[in-house]
Amino acid sequence: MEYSEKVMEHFRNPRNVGELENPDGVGKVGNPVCGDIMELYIKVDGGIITDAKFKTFGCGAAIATSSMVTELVKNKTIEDALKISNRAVAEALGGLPPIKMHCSVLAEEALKKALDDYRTRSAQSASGKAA
Amino acid sequence: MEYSEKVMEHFRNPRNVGELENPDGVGKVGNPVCGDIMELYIKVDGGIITDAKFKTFGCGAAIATSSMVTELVKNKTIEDALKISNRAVAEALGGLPPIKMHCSVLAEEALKKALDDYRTRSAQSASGKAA
Amino acid sequence: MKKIYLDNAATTPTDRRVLEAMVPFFIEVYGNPSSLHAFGQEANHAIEDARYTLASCIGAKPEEIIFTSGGTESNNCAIKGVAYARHEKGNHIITSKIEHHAILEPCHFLEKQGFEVSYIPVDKYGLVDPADVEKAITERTILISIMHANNEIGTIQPIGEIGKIARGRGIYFHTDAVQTLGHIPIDVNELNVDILSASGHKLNGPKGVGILYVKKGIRMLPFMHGGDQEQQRRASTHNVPGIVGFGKAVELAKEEMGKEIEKLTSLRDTLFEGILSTIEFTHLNGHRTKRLPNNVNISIAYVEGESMILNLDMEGIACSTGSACTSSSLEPSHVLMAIGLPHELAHGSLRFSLGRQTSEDDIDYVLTVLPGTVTKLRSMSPLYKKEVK
Amino acid sequence: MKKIYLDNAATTPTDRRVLEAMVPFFIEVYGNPSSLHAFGQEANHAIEDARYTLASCIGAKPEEIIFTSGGTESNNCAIKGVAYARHEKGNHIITSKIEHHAILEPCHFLEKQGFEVSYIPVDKYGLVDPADVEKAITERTILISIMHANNEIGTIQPIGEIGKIARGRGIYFHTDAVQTLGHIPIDVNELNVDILSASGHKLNGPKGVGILYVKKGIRMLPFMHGGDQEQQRRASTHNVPGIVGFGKAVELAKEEMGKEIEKLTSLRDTLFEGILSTIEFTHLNGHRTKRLPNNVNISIAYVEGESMILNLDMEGIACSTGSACTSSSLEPSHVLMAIGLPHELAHGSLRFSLGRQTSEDDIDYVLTVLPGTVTKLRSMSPLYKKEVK
Ligand SMILES: Cc1ncc(COP(=O)(O)O)c(C=O)c1O
Ligand SMILES: Cc1ncc(COP(=O)(O)O)c(C=O)c1O
Repeated sequence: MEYSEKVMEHFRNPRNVGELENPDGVGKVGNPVCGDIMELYIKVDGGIITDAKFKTFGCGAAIATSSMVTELVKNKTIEDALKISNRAVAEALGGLPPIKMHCSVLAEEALKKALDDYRTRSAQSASGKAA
Repeated sequence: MEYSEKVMEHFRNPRNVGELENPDGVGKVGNPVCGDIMELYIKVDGGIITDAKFKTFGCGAAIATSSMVTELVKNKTIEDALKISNRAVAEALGGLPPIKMHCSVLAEEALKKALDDYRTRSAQSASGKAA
Repeated sequence: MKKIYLDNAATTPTDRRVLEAMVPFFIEVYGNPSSLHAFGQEANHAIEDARYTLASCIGAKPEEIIFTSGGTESNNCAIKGVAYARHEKGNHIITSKIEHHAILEPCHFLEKQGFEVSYIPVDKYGLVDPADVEKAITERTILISIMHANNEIGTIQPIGEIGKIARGRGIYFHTDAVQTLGHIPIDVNELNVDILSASGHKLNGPKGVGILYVKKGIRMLPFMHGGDQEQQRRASTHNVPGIVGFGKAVELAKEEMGKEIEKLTSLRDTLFEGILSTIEFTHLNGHRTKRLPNNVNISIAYVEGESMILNLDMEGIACSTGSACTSSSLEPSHVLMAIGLPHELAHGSLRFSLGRQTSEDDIDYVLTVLPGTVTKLRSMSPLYKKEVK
Repeated sequence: MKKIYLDNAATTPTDRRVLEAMVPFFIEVYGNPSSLHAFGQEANHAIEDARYTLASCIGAKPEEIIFTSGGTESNNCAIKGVAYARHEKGNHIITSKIEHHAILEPCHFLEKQGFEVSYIPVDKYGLVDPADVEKAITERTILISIMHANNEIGTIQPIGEIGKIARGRGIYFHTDAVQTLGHIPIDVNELNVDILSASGHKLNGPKGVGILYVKKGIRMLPFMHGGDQEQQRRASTHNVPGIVGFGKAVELAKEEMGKEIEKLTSLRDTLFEGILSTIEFTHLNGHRTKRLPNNVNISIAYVEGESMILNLDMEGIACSTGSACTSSSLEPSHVLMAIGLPHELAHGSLRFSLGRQTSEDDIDYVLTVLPGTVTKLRSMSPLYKKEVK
C-alpha cells in the first residue's frame, strides 16, 4: 500500500482544518469501529459554498480526502457540489490505494450530509420565516 | 549422511579385492533391487581361515564392509569367524550411518554363507572319503 | 534527517557479523547439503553446526530442531502437522485470542476441515490464565498452542505453567516463540513445551529462515512434502546461507542477551514513562513488568494510528500500529480488542519496538517529537474537541 | 586439487552480481515491506521491482507472481491449494510418474485425504504422451500437473500441447518449471499453463526463495496461512534479500540465456559423446535433443552410483546419482525405473549437470578421469566379471 505524492502533500499540509463558527451545514459520518470519523462544515451564501472546514479522526487517506473535498467544494454552487463523487475526490488526489477507497466514499457522504443539512436548515428557516 | 574416516580409507583402498582360485567356501548375497551384491571367498586350512577375498557391486559402505570383513576373518578359526556380527564389522569401521547399517548385515550374511558353504563342502568331501 | 528504527518487532536489520558469516555460503560453499560430494558435505557441516547452536540455546538436542522458512511456516507446520497426525485421537485445539495470525489462520483453516478450536480470552494485560486453559480441555483435545510473548503488546505468558497442565494431560503443547528467541532466555525443559516456533529475522538474523523445535517422540505429519531433507520432516533444498546466518544470530544474541535485556528494559521504561508523563490521555498497553524488554505499546486517545505513523515517519521515526502484516487492514488489532480497548483507542495505538542499535538519543528524540505530532493530530480530531472541551 | 562442480541441477552457486544486489537489503533497507514507514516502503519497492522482472521473464503480469520459499513450497501450494479450493468440483488429479518428490509427496498426502491421483507413465526417453493425459481425464479431474523438464534425465515435456488439452476441458494446469526457469525460454501463454513453480537457487540465485505464477482468475487456497502478505495468498514476512536476489538472477539469466544454451549444449554433447565412445556398456538416459542444455545422465553397467560419486569426488569432480534429496535413499531413482531401466542400471547411473561456470577444460578433465574410475570399480564388481567373461 502506498499513497500518491498528492495524498501525502494534503496529509502533510491539510487545508481547511477546523470548524466554522456558524455553519450553514454540517455533515458527520463514520464511526470509531471502522476507525474513521469525519465532520464537514460549510458556509453558503447565495447558493454558493463560500467556505468549508473539516475535523477528522482517521488514517492518512481520511485526512487527505477531507482536505481535498473542502478544497473542491469551495466556490461551487450547491448543485455542482452535489455532483462531486468519491471518484472525483480520489482522482483529484492522484488516486488512492484500493483498500483506502472507502475514505473517499466517506468524504462524499460527509459532503452530501452537509448539503442535506444545509437544505433542511434553509427549508426550516424559510418555513420559519413563512410562519 | 557421512562416512567415517575409516570407512573412506577402506573404500579408497579396499583390501582383498578379487576371487580365490579354489575357494573352500563361497558366500553370495544381495540382489540388484537393493543395489548391493557381495561375493565372499574363503580358504580354510586346519580349521583356520587362511585367506579371504571379495567382489562387490554396491555403495561406499558395501565396499568398505566387504573389505573389513575379509580383514577380520583372516587367521580366525571357523568358530571365531562365526561370531563376527554386523555390529563388529561396523564398529571396526568406526561406525556406519544408520541408513547404511544394512551393508554390515550383508557382510555378516555373506560371511555366514561362505562358512556354511565350507561346512557343506567339507561334510560332502568327508562323506565322499568315507564312501 | 535522523532515521530511527523502532519497529524491531516487525523485523530487524541483519547484524553485519551475521551477514559476514553467510557470504561464503553463497559463493564458495554453495553445495546442496543433501549431496554426497565435498561441496555438499561442507555445506552439510555448516547447517549441522547451526543446528547445534540453535539446539543448545534452548536446551534441546540437535535432532529436535527442524529448519523452516520462517515463523509462519513453523506455526503452520506445528498446528497442521499435529492436527493431521492426531486426528484419530481428537479434533480439539486450544489457543488464545491474541495469537499471531500465523496461528489463528491455520486454526481457521482447520475449523473448515472439521476441527474445533477454543480461543482462550486474556485479561486486560493480555495474560492468559492457565486455569482457563485447563478448563477448556476436553477428551478430544490434541493440542494447546499459546504464544511465549505477544508481538503487539509484549506480554509474556506463563508458558511453564500451561505446559505443565498440558503435559499432565498428555496433550501436545506448542509455543510461538518468534518474539522471544534471542531476547529472553528460553529453556524448552523449564517451559514444558513439546513444539516451539522461532524466526531468524526477529533477532538480527536473516529473513526467510525459521526453526521448529519438536521434542523427541512427538508425532507430527510434515507440512512441506517432498524430498527427504530434515529427517523427512521438512522437504526443500536447505537455505544454507540463511541457516548459517540464523545460527550466527543466535550465537550473538546469546552472548549479548544479559546486557541487551538490561539496556533495553531501561530504554523501554524511559520511553513509556516519558510518553505517559508528557502526553495526556495516553496509556500503556500490556503488562508493566511481564513484558518484552523491547516493547512499548501506547494508546493515544483521540488520534488514529496510521496518521501518527505517517507523521512520525516524516520526522524519521519508524514504528507501527499492531503487527506489520495487518497494517493494510481496516480492522483494529485483534490483540488490542482482546485486552478490552474500545475501538477508537485500539485504532489509536502505537508500537515502538527497540533493538540492538537503539540508543538513548533515539528515545530522547521520540520524546521530543511525539508530543507535537499528537497535538497536531488532536487539533484535527472531532473526538478530542468533544471530550476535552 | 582441481574442483569441478557438475551438480548444478541440485543447486547452483549464487552469482556474485546477485549477492551484491542482495547485500544492501540485509543491512540498510532492512524494513518489512508490509510496514508503512520509509524503511518498509523502500523494501516494498524492491520486491515489486523483482516481481516485475520475474513476471516479464515468463510473459505474466506482476500481480500473478507469488513469492514463496522455494520450489517445494510452490509445488505444495499449487497441488494442495487447487485440491482444497476445488474439491467440490472433483477429487481427481493427473500427474506423471517422473515428477519431483515435491509433486509426488503432496499427491500421496492428498490420496490419504480422499483424493485420487493418476500417475501417467513415460516412454523410454522420459516423455509424457499428451494423448495419455487426455485419456486419463475424468469428470472429476480438477488439476493436471506435468513438469516442464525433468531434474534427473533432463527430458523436456510437450507442455504446450498438454496445456491445450487441459484448457480445452476447463481443468487447471500446473507445471513444475524449477529446472527450466532461466535455462530455456518460458512463456506461460505459449505453454498454456495456469500455475507454474520455480526456485531461485537453480539459476544462480539464492536458496530459500521461489515463485508461484498463478494466472488471473485461478482459484486456490493459500498453503501458508497467516498474515496478509502477497494479496493474502502467501503469509510470512517477505524474504527481501532473497526476493531481490531472485529478481537479479532472472535478469542475468535472461540476458545470457542465448549464449548459455549454445555453450552448454555443446559441452553437454561433448561430454556424453565422450563417455559413450570411450567407456563400453554405457548409455545415455533421457532424450537426445528434447533435453535440458545442462543435463547429462549416463548409465554405467556393472558399477553402482554412490561408489562412482565418491570416487569422482576424490578426484575433485562433484556430480550425483538421481536427485540430491533422495541420495540418502536405498531405492533406485523412480525416474530411471519409469523409463524402464533394470534395477542394476538404475543403481549405476550418474548425472552431470553443467552450469554457468563450466568450461571445456572441466569436461576434458571428466573424460580423462572417468574411464579409470569405472575400470577400478568394475574390477571389483561381481556383475561385470560374469557378463563380460
Ligand atoms: C509472534 C509471531 N509469530 C509469527 C510471526 C511470523 O513470522 P515470519 O514473519 O518469520 O513468518 C511473527 C512475525 O511476523 C510473530 O511476531
Ligand atoms: C523439478 C524440481 N522440482 C522441485 C524442486 C524443489 O525445489 P526446492 O529445493 O527449491 O524446494 C527441485 C529441486 O530440488 C526440482 O528439481
